[in-house]
Amino acid sequence: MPDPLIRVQAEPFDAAAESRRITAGRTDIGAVVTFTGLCRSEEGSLAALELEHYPGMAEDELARVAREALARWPLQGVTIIHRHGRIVPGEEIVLVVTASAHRRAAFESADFLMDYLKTRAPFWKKEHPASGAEGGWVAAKADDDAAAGRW
Amino acid sequence: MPDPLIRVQAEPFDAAAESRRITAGRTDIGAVVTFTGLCRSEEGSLAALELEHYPGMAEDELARVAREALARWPLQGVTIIHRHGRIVPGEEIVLVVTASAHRRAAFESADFLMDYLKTRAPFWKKEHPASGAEGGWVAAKADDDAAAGRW
Amino acid sequence: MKVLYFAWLRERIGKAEEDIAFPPGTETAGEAMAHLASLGEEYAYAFENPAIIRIALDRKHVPHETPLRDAREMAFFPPMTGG
Amino acid sequence: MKVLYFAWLRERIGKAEEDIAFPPGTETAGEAMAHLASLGEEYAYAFENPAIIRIALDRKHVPHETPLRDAREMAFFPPMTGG
Repeated sequence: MPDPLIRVQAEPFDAAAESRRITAGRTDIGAVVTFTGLCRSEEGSLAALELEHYPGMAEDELARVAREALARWPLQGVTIIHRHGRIVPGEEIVLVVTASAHRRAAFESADFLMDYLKTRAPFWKKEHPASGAEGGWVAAKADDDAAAGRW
Repeated sequence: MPDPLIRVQAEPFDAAAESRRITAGRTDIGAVVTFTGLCRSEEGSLAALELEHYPGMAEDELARVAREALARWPLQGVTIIHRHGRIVPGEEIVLVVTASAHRRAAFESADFLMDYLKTRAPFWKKEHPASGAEGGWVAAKADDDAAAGRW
Repeated sequence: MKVLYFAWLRERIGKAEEDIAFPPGTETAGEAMAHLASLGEEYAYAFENPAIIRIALDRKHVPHETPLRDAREMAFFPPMTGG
Repeated sequence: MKVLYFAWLRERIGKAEEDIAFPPGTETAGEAMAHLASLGEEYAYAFENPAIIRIALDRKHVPHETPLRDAREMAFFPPMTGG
């Protein structure tokens, strides 16, 4: 079973480089799925997101969900990168990459990882409105819990 | 509804560039899923795949499945690139990119596109064994039809 | 009509395309296939299992019982294995 | 014990972390939260709806009824909104 690659960082990431890091020099991978989550402007109403996290626990929980995916699907690679700090609309927030011999395992595990990290990884989003008004914390969505419950 | 980008080509593609082409300058996209299908060596037994296609119809069918995805999910972009000709293990065969405000639409539509193009797009794979023996045509899999039947 | 063959159909027949004048009374794609199967040993071999052959008329998938009408291009091929 | 607060809990309490000596008899994470809620107005406000607060002991999610035992770090936070 491969070790997952987990990173929690303020800097942007390079999805293509992460995908290449998994596939480089290998000929046993048939399917790579990447999921990139981006910050939306909500029709111009949002100036930025501030992503707070629990250092240490954030990495631990991402590693935990990655190991769970590795136990459930035959995967040749898993990468999760989650940014923290200030992120403006159009920028990337989170990256999940899964690689497998077969497409079903790659799709399902990437989908699972996004659902699970949404409900388990200790990150919190605060919205800074474009209006300059005081920002508010994003409320957790019941349908994120429902999505995680599918697995 | 955006126009899908469809390409059938012998040349390799750049998944990252295709993803950027969809997201560049936009702040209304929250989720991008890329699926890359790669040629496996089958534990060293395969020297190369030869991908035959039906020029004209291949492009038409990929456009048709892309338009079907656009009709079924709220997507801000769909790209499908399928290579033909000789492809060696480790090389990429097919790329699907979907972009949406929300992750569920991006995941489901990419999964749908791969299932559908496998059973509808006129491409045929011939295996050239590493042994130098005469190659054989890959048989269609019943579970690909079953996968497409999910939608 | 312009007729195309792909993959092992092309290999068995030994050509990728040809022009065929189907006999009067050839109404459907399946009947056209049955005529082709009668053109010689290589055709009989290519079409030995007609049920698995896929047919496209003017670059659209069609069931075997589809009328030819004024189609200009017909293609025969095995189940697809792209992706 | 080292106690951490995140997101709006941190903002309401006005600090990110502190050391707390819980009174004897504080057995569970939920009881520790009830003690914190008694420490002043800002704490009462932060913990006004205890049912929605998530708790981690030594960086692992735990139910409120989990015994503290020899945990060294406890964190309180709202439902997560990452991803």
